[in-house]
Amino acid sequence: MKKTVLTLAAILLVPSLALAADAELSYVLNTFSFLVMGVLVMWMAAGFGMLESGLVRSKNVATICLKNISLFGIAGILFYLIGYNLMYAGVDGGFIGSFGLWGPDDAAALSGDYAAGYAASSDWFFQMVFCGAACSVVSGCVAERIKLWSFLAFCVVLTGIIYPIQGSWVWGGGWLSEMGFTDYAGSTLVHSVGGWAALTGAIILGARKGKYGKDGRVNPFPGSNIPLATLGTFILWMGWYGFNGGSVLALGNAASAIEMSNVMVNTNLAACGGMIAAMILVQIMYKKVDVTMALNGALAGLVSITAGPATPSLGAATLIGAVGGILVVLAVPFFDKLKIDDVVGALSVHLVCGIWGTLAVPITNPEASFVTQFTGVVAIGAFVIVTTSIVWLALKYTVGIRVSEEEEMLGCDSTEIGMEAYPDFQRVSSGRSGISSHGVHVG
Amino acid sequence: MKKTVLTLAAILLVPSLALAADAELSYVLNTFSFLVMGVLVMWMAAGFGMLESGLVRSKNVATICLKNISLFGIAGILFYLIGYNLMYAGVDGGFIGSFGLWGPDDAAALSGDYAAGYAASSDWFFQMVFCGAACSVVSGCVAERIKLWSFLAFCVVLTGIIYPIQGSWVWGGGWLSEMGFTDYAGSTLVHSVGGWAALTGAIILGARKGKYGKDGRVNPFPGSNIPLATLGTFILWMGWYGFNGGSVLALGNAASAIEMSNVMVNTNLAACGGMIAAMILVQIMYKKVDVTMALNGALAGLVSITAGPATPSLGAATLIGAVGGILVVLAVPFFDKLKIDDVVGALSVHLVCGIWGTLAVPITNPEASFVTQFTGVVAIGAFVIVTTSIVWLALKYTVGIRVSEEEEMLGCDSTEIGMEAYPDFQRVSSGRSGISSHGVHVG
Amino acid sequence: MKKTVLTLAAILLVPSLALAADAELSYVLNTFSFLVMGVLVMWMAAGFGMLESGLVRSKNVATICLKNISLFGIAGILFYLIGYNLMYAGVDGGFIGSFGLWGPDDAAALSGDYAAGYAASSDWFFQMVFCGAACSVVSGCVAERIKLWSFLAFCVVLTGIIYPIQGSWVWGGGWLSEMGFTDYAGSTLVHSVGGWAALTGAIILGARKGKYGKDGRVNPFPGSNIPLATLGTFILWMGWYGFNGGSVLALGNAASAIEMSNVMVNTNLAACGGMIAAMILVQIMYKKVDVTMALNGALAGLVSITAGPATPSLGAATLIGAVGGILVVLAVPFFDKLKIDDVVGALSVHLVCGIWGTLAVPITNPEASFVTQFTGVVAIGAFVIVTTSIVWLALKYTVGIRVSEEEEMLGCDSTEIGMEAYPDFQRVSSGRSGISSHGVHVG
Amino acid sequence: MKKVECIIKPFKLDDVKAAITDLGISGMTVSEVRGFGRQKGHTELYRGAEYQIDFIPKIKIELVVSDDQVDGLVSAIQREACTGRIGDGKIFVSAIEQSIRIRTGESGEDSL
Amino acid sequence: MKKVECIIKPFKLDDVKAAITDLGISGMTVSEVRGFGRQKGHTELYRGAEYQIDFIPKIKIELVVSDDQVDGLVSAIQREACTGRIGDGKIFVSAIEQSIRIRTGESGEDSL
Amino acid sequence: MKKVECIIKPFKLDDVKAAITDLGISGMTVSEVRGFGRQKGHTELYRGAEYQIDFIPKIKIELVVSDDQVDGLVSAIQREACTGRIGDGKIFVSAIEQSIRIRTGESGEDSL
Ligand SMILES: Nc1ncnc2c1ncn2[C@@H]1O[C@H](COP(=O)(O)OP(=O)(O)O)[C@@H](O)[C@H]1O
Ligand SMILES: Nc1ncnc2c1ncn2[C@@H]1O[C@H](COP(=O)(O)OP(=O)(O)O)[C@@H](O)[C@H]1O
Ligand SMILES: Nc1ncnc2c1ncn2[C@@H]1O[C@H](COP(=O)(O)OP(=O)(O)O)[C@@H](O)[C@H]1O
Repeated sequence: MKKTVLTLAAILLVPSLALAADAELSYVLNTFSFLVMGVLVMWMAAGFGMLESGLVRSKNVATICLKNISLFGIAGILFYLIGYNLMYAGVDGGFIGSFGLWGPDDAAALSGDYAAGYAASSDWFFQMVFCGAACSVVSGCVAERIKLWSFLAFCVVLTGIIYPIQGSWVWGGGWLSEMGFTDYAGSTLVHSVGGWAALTGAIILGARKGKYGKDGRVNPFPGSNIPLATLGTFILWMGWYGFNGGSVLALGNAASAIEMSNVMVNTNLAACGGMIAAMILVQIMYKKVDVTMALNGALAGLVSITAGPATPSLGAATLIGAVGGILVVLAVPFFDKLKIDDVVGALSVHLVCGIWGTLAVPITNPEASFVTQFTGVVAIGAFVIVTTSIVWLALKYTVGIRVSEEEEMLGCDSTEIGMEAYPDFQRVSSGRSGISSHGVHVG
Repeated sequence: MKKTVLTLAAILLVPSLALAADAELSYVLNTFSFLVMGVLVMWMAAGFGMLESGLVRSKNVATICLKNISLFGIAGILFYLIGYNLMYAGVDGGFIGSFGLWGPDDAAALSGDYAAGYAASSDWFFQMVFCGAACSVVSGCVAERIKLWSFLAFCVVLTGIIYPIQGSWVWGGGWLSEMGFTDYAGSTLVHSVGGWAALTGAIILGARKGKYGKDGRVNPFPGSNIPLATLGTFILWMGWYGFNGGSVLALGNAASAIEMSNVMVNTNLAACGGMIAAMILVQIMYKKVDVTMALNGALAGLVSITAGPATPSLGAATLIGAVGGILVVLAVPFFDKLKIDDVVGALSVHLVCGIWGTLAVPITNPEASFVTQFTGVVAIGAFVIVTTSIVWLALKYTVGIRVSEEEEMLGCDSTEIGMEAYPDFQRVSSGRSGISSHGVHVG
Repeated sequence: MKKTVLTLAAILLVPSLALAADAELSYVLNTFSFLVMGVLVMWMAAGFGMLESGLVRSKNVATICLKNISLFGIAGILFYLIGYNLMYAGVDGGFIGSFGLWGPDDAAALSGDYAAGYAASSDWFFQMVFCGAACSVVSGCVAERIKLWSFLAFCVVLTGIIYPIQGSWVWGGGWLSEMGFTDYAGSTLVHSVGGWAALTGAIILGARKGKYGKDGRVNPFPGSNIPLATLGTFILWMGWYGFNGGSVLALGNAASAIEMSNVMVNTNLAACGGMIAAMILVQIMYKKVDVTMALNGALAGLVSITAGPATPSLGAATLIGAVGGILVVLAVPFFDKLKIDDVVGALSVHLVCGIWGTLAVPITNPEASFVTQFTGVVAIGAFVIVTTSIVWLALKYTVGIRVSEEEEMLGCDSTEIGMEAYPDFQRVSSGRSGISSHGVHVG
Repeated sequence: MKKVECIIKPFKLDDVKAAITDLGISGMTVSEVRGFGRQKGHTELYRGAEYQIDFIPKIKIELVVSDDQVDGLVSAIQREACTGRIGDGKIFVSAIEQSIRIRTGESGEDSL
Repeated sequence: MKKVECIIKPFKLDDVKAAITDLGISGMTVSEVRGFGRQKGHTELYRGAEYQIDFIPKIKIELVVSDDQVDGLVSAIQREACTGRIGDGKIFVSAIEQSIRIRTGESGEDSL
Repeated sequence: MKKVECIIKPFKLDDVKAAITDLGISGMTVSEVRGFGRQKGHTELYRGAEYQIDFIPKIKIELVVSDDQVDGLVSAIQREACTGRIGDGKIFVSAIEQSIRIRTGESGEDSL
């Protein structure tokens, strides 16, 4: 990632009056691209928040709102305190960066040397918002039963240490990047990482009370607000243009502008492909189109293309996304079979499609090798599974990670934060099965 | 549209070192403008989704959410498969472009020739998001009674064939543009087209059960979520800056930056004028301010200015919008008189004001002639009325377009997609009249 | 503010071919920055709308939606009719600008002289959206009891006269700026101004019926939709990048791009600091984390950094925000003690933190003096308190500003605008105390 | 006095209300209930799991009337609420010993 | 034992509850209902069509008490819920044959 | 015929419903209510002010059954709804004079 930019900066340095002029404006454009695209990525935090608020039951909505906004605050502070330097400072080929507060240094640029290519803070901003995304993936999966402060404590470690270390291996110029592992905008580095962390969390926490009936039946806990979930998906889709488009890491010359355009078009088509494929499959399998599956399908397409949005043709991008959409429709019931309770489908979307997207890169990118991609997926997966399991278990056996059964029954909103999300509205009580609309499983 | 850019590109090609430098960065800026503004236009799809989710009854909310997000997916894929080339490839003065998948070709720019003016994909992206908007207009008007898959099938034809063909007549450089017809950002090409398609759909579908009482009284079916409708309007307002601002189609020189600024300011003031005018009129007519009319008024102003946002003064723009706001307040009850059931006021906003805006161009733009504008409105109207009627009728007599009376009573959410939008909340049942708050018409 | 840009423009004017080329593209970039950042600031109007919709009771939601969108329309029109010139035209050192409609003049730039630095309309757009923000602050504070049209009338005066006059003192190059008073993006000029206007309004209006029990107890009126309030906060956070980032007022050279990057990073960290500090304090004080306090905390951090986001280090910015977050948690109950009924915490966030932020500037900005900052806060505070009190009282003793007790009981939605925000849902009636969840105060 | 309590299909509310007012009965109290009975709910689908809704939305109307009004009222409700399809609901009649109009304090049949 | 059932204006709930507890009655069950009667609802406006709300939100309170408590309770409710304006609501009294406290299985007046 | 009315904890609904259907009783009507009693609500916090929720969500089930079914039904409900913790609720029994099935017009016990 960095490297790309350095070479780019090199190009910009050809000493010629006109090009010197160029160099400064290129620097400005690179910087502005980081800022604008970074704002779009920040916006994804709201997208996750709305998606999750829409997919949890009304008794847990205020809590999920609080988690989603506070984790973004934690990500910002931690990435400043440790994260950024751990990920980018002096990794050169190794396994970890260095410790220390981060601060911008633009002295060179201010004295007319634009080799850096962009303002330091603009890059920090763009990297920071990515870091937040990984946490957002976790919050949805472990919702409705995890303790607020234990979750936030987990986010501190994830954003401050776990995410940056594995990130250093690739984007920090560490061993995996040396090996040739490529992950354009983070199918693995962001989404799978969030997914693995969510997986260990979901397993260690256990399923929500009543989710899995004794006779192995699955009791659906319908999401309480479908338009919010839809809004969240639209926001994520919008933010993803910045997530992938900004990952060109440059806008200072025609080549990067062209690449950014192709990346954004492919990102969009992958989302289209994922959503339409999911809708068709769910219609065939269940004779009805589950909205939440269509939403997951769009996100699946987006995650799938994220590892390599620059190389595929429009058609290939659509298909890569479509495969993601199909995977998600199959993965959701699969995780339920394993009794791994994923409230919003985060595992199916971010973990499964994150892996798929990373492995799919060689299909359209000759420079990538399947073996290396596979190595990266496994290495990062193993690292995150181990480290996050340690953190979850440490929390479990100290402060505890799960609310009491009664608190879970009453909902985290009134017990954990003492407030209702929708106090003015008559709720339809659910029986123990927790199914808002009192369904009983059939067939 | 294209033509503008080509000339612009020409200007950029004056061969001089500094200007060569210029040319590349102009190319970058033109491209970036398409991308950023395109993202704002994509965001309008979410705006339509929220507006419509807020204005339908709670039993149809999940379905409208699904329609709004899936139609955007369809637009993306169809515009890639056929739409774009049908609209822009080799129309030269004619009535239609050519068939074939679209793919970017930026070889020239990569080899230092920036005559194209912008990256191919950035233009495709910007045109694609416009295409989606036309469908969004339809979905709101025919909501609460149309079959999901029939609606989506209609979207396929609209975005793949009908929209591109009429678009080719003007933006593709076809016969209407030769004639001098001008529609800056699509009052006619996007909004009226959606409006005409919605009109034929609403007529062929018929009104929602119970909407029009025997004694000619109108039974209001209040929208279920006003803040969502307001959010949707804010989103559309925001997106419109990109819709009109991006339609400058360039940002590579001072002239285009100035034009973009004026366009955005005029766009904003037209929205202000439309909303305030609608509020005042509705207060005078009904002694109360109907929020949904204020929202429609803002949108009316936006649609009205869209055909010519570059030429009016700030004052003129405000007035053009204000007229739109007045038209909408009068048009809504008018369509009800005709028993044409428009759930969200799409006809009043997009069709009526789309026509008004197109005809209003000559007022401030000396280059436009009223006769030509009128010709364009009629030609495109006739084309869309005929083609969409054929599609609606074909669907009606094959797969059917309308849900059964019982399904309509229960709501499309549980019958069409088997899910409730707000399962945790106690609904207030409505009587047959469908009026959520059990009102009976007075006066 | 202007002045900054003029000097900048001066720099840009070094007559040299390459730099001339530069000058035009710098002009384009300055303009584009105003437009993009301005769109983000406009988006804050939606943020205020959602935040307030989420924090009022369900019976007043439609009304607050209407107020929030219509005040933005009023701001646009009034800023065009009088505001802009009153704020920026020929203030030079004085206390007020001149009257007259505003219109863009870009003749110079169109003839190749880019001294202006940016397109006139882009600047107008950016200033206009700021003006709307001040009103949004007021609407939340006086919600649930003020008459719709009286509120809108107040907005006319605030956006057309009061805001521009005090604005002219600083950003218009008036006496306070001469004195050296500095307020980068408006902690005082926008937020405190809104806060003072809200304060006089809240006092003159009086508290909502039943808010303060006879025995001095405070009856909470829980907000009706926490996810909407959260969404509103996310939107405001996002918009604030434009609010502060755009206030660099330039993007035409590396120096301004660097400054913009630092400003956005500091803005983000201040929000993080404010939110986390508020969460920790509220947990300590009440043993539970009130979501709405976390949201207010984030906004408090944003308001606090707004007066000087360019000079602090990342750490300093975080702390400045954190102090804001603490102030808010203490200020909310304080205003309740004074029986000043602030529905959404606007006084605590915008007034208190606006003052804090302005006074905090000298801590990191050697050019600012505490005394001058203090003078500015007092001068503007006094001016706004006096003028807004006059307007509120004038309205009170003519058309009246408060709805009748019965209307307040039934809610403004059905009585003021004749519509319910959520008509399909069974509401849980509240007793006279108005507490949706029928709580009685304890402890 | 008697209390006539009926559980009907929601979309029948307006018709039943009209029929009741036609009888000159001036007051009633309505509430949202969910019913379980012979009528089976439709199945819904959520994230790959199907389930059946077994409580169906119904409307409950309560009326307190004088003894002589009961028969007319019962048959009017039965007539209007009937679709002939399963799930039409029930009418139950019970005794009311006393009735007071809060506003005036009137009691007995005058209070209705 | 008797069941005392009252329909009141929602904003009167807290006062009525206070009055009831003052009588030493320890339990009640409240539900949201909509009432139709002499009181006419306000008119609303939606997209150019006006209509009248004829079902007005009310609160229903149900209390089961011993026979000797009825009169005091009824008059307390009547006093507290009364505004003198139309729509104040009704109080109905009926007989309860048996009452059981689920937690303990106690029955009769001990269960209240 | 008798009306058996019970107020239970919401999460007990499914169990109670199962127990009732096991008795071969084919119909019931459920509604959302809020209860006030010995059980105290939890405290909530809003913007610096704490307050207690004193009306607690409960479910009310109404069943009309033939006289001979009452005892079995009451004990089944009591058994299933009981957690032994305060707030489990009540069961009330009262007389129903007449019952009609709207769909068929059948009356008396056949209508149940
Ligand atoms: N024994 C009963 N007690 C109370 N309510 C009942 C009883 N039986 C039926 N109901 C109510 O009547 C409604 C309709 O009854 P159902 O058996 O479904 O159809 P039908 O009355 O046409 O046979 C049920 O949904 C329920 O609300
Ligand atoms: N006959 C009745 N049976 C049941 N409820 C009634 C009856 N009459 C009135 N009510 C209830 O009492 C409420 C108030 O009655 P209304 O006639 O409006 O005013 P008032 O009781 O002051 O004359 C109504 O909204 C309705 O809920
Ligand atoms: N006298 C009463 N009349 C009507 N409902 C009652 C009465 N007493 C209690 N209830 C209902 O029963 C519920 C449980 O009663 P409570 O006193 O809290 O616990 P318990 O029944 O275990 O003593 C209350 O929430 C209320 O809904």
